[in-house]
Amino acid sequence: MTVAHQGLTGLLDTEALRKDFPILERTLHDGKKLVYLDNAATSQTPRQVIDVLSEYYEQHNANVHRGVHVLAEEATALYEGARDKVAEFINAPSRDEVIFTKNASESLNLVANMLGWADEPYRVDHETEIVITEMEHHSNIVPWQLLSQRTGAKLKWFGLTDDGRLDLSNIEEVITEKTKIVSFVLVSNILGTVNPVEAIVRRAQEVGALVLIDASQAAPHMPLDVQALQADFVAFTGHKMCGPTGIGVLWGRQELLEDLPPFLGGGEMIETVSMHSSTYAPAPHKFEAGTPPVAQAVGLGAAVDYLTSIGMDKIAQHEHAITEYAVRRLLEVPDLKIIGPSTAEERGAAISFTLGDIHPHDVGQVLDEQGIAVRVGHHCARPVCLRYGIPATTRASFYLYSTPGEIDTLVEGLEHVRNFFG
Amino acid sequence: MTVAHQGLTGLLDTEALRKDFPILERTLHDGKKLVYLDNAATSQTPRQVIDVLSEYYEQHNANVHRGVHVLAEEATALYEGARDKVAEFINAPSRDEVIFTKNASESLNLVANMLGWADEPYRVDHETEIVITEMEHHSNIVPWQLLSQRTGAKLKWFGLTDDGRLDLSNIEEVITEKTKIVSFVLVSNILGTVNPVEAIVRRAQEVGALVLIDASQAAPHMPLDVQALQADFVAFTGHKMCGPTGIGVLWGRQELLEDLPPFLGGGEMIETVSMHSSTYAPAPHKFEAGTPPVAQAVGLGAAVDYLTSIGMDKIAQHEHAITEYAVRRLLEVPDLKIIGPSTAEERGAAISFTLGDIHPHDVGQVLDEQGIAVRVGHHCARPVCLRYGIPATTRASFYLYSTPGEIDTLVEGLEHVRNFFG
Amino acid sequence: MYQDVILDHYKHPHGRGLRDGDAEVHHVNPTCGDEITLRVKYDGSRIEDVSYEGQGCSISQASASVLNELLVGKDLAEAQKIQGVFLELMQSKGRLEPDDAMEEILEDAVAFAGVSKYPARVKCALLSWMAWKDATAQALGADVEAEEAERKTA
Amino acid sequence: MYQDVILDHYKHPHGRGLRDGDAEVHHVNPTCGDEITLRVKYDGSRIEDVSYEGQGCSISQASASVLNELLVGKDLAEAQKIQGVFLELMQSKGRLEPDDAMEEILEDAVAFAGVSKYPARVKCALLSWMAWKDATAQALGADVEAEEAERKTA
Ligand SMILES: Cc1ncc(COP(=O)(O)O)c(C=O)c1O
Ligand SMILES: Cc1ncc(COP(=O)(O)O)c(C=O)c1O
Repeated sequence: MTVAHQGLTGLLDTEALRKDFPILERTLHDGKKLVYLDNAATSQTPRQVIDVLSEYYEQHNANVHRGVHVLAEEATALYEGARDKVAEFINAPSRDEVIFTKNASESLNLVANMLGWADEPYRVDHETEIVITEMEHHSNIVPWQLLSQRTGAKLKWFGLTDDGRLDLSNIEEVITEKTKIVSFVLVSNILGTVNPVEAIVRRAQEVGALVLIDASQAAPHMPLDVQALQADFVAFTGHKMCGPTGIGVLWGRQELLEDLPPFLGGGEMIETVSMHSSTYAPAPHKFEAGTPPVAQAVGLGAAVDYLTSIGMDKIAQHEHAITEYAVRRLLEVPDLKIIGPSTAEERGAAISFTLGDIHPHDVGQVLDEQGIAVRVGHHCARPVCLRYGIPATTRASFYLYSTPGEIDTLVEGLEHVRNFFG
Repeated sequence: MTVAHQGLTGLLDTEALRKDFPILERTLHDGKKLVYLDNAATSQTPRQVIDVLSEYYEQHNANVHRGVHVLAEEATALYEGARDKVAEFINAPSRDEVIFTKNASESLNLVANMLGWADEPYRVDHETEIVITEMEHHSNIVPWQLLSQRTGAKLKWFGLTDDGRLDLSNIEEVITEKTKIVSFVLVSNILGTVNPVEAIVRRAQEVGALVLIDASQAAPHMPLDVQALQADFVAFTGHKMCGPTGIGVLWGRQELLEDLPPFLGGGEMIETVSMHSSTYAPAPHKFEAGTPPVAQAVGLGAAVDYLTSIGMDKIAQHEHAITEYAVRRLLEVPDLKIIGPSTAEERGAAISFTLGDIHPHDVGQVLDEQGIAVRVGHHCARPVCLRYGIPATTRASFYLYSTPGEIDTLVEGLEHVRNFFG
Repeated sequence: MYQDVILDHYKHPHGRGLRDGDAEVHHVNPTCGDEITLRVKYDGSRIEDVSYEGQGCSISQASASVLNELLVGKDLAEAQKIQGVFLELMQSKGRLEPDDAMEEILEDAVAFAGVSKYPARVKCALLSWMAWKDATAQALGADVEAEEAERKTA
Repeated sequence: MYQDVILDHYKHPHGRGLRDGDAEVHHVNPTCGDEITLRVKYDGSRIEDVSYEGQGCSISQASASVLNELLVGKDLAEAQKIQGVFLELMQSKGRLEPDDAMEEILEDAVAFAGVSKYPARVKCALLSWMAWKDATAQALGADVEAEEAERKTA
């Protein structure tokens, strides 16, 4: 540890942890060590998860449910066991409230579609309103635009303050008696902002609107307690939390899942089918049509085990220390401007910035030549770029294996970028 | 090879092939060798696919598209490379016609929903009709029931003959000028029947209806040429063709994919997003919202490589020989009745049967005790059971690694079942 | 799992057939198509008859036969107790070794202990019991639930 | 990929700014937000001016500058040929080593050969060229397509 890192507290033992992630050993461009700072896009996968995936296919693979043979029973036990693990991870009152999807986007679309086809009192139609925010990921914008187009419901949103926070000053005009659903991000993937859940939930409850929280950037990074959030639905995605691709989660309150109509139809989600009509299985199966992503759910279960073994509070602490250090160091870089909160308070471990008028694509490319992987562009949150009048940002985002040394490398890399285009 | 197997021609070298599948080495119930005859539910996964999955997570894992760093470029190249492989595998005119979904069920629901939201001339509404068949998998029934409920369109279907074939005698009344879409299974997962595509497609084209073919049980087992089929859409699923779970495919004709509206909204599927409106990326991305099942697509690509290296025609030959042998041997078992075609002609490698009045659950359980994995129940095709007045069937289904010896073990197992419950 | 007792009940079911009753229910196990139509007849709180017709596997058929043998003639409270113990056994995932006390209560039904190891089959074993509970609730109305709630808190 | 020639064009763009034109188009690269507004002015089939305004990365900006330098003053047929060769180079995935003949046609634009190895950046390099093609089609109408078809079969 260099002098600059002294005083950083709450860091994890990354030297040990990093050994769990084979990809972090990779070198690029003639021997440059990989500095992976694109964790908000996807996290890397520990050996513990990769091994569970292989073991699933080598030992237990079968289609789940309905099988009376050993493999089918084992696969089912593993799949449903993963549901138990996820339920515990988010402190769900019941395992039956955990629906497996393919990614967070499907989870969000699922809610939008359920509400579009629902009966009263949930039904979204031309007399009702939908509320989102200007800092949503496209996956929490487009489903509502589609729903609004299809039903005639009015789409409204909270704007942003100059320092990257939600502007809730007009909350009473935005969320009204007409609001059926308020859907917002817990931690922004572009700004890093952690949003004030309680204020929004309180207002939504006042008017009887449902609340959907997009926890895609929260579940990987901090303890998540769906009961404490008091939301009706919470969505997140496996590949950002040490899990495999191809798996997402929607948690929903049991009564709602019972009342709301199914979305996709097919095998597994039915109770009984005739050519004339069908009845549906109880949740969560009602919302899981077809052969589910079995191995991926099992892999997500292993990821949850991995994260829990480290401790979500410890991970949050580590990332907070790293983020604090990163904010401090980045602000030392001339012409660098952070887009989003410029302190580490109430913010997650993703930091977007601009570097003078050097285009982010160029920043990212020159950093890549040094082995540093960051993301550039609008990060699927283009309205945020429009809001701040910029075409794109460069984003560095951290995770449990990120080190202060990697921040130093990033800062040196940015100096190089400045010189190169200067 | 025993005497009974002499004369079987066209068999693959299963002794060598089986070494590729680690799970086939497994023993169950105190040392009984696994005899896996549940391939219609899901296939086993060869080492070649498992290794590619591990390598993906160990070396190349990143979110696809939009990234300028090396890992993102590698992951994108692998993901899009898998699309090329699948396109070639099904002889698609263009790679952009291959959409990755999470399973066949999603593929089928995708088409149903596209048509529900489409403009003329594709739009399904209360003045139009949808045609399916009585032998469809629930995943090709329920989406159309939902669409019919939501739009008021009339759902019609072809019935079945006593020997498990489609009854097309009234094809002109079933498919009419009002028909917008005809969706049917190429190979039935319960009856094994291979359906006469040409006759149905010809009639559909006559009236200007679109054709969707559920090739879930065909893609794994025979050469599949979407151009020769002359369908508009073809759906299938990865886990039945040596691929991972969590990945499916929808192939669709390019003009249709251009004209039809998107289904799920979110990241990856957009061109540009503002809070007020969005435009969509061209197909296939328009239909791939959110982070796709990247590793799973790459795994499916490896599965396609594996199948191609053996040769789909050779696989079809092998399975035909196995099926012929199995039909012959099964019919020797007293009280055994095949549900579906009772010869190996125009049939796939799944054989459903009843055994006197011993309930399939009991048949399956007692077979399992001998290490033999078959599936029992309605196989997600309950209308077929209703049609033949049976509660369920036992189904043995074969794949490229199935051997005549395994058929013998099955037949012996069934004798044991008869004695046990006799 | 196929104890002789189970096979016996399967091959020679007790009280099979539909007879006169106060309420009738029809239950289906959607995963395997097992079906049962079941009627209960009460004389006050005494179970006068449980009659049934159904199709299904040996486990579901034997279980209905055992139910008939065990419950007919019993008082509702006692029957509910038996049902509760049977449910506990079936949900034990093979981890519960029936002791003498349990055997006294469940009689032939202890033979189903082995079935509890097979999640796919537990539903078969419970089908008739769930149907009985449902039919009883219909026959006796709200009383049952009150009584059950009382039993739970007792 | 950042050849000095590219950096030069980026820092000192040729012909930047919007001037009078026969047609104007606005193209966006949705994956990175690069934008260009481009006008073409024709004198018969001779390109009198290509003027543009835009924001984006060094590659897209330099590429527009190179385009201006290369195409202004050329005849449409020749410009189309240049555009075709540039497109071929950019789609070569780094597998095409520009030879003298190509260098004669593309001049400074051969410096983009390295960019073709980076799929995410190829679109940046092509943005202005696609915009030019589109604007030309609008300015000259169907003629262009006919001419292009002819060129292809030639
Ligand atoms: C004929 C047929 N269609 C559709 C499906 C659905 O496939 P999946 O469960 O992978 O969505 C299956 C398999 O389950 C099938 O056999
Ligand atoms: C805040 C947020 N919401 C939703 C998503 C969508 O997740 P996925 O792409 O896995 O569907 C992401 C990540 O891409 C995200 O960062």
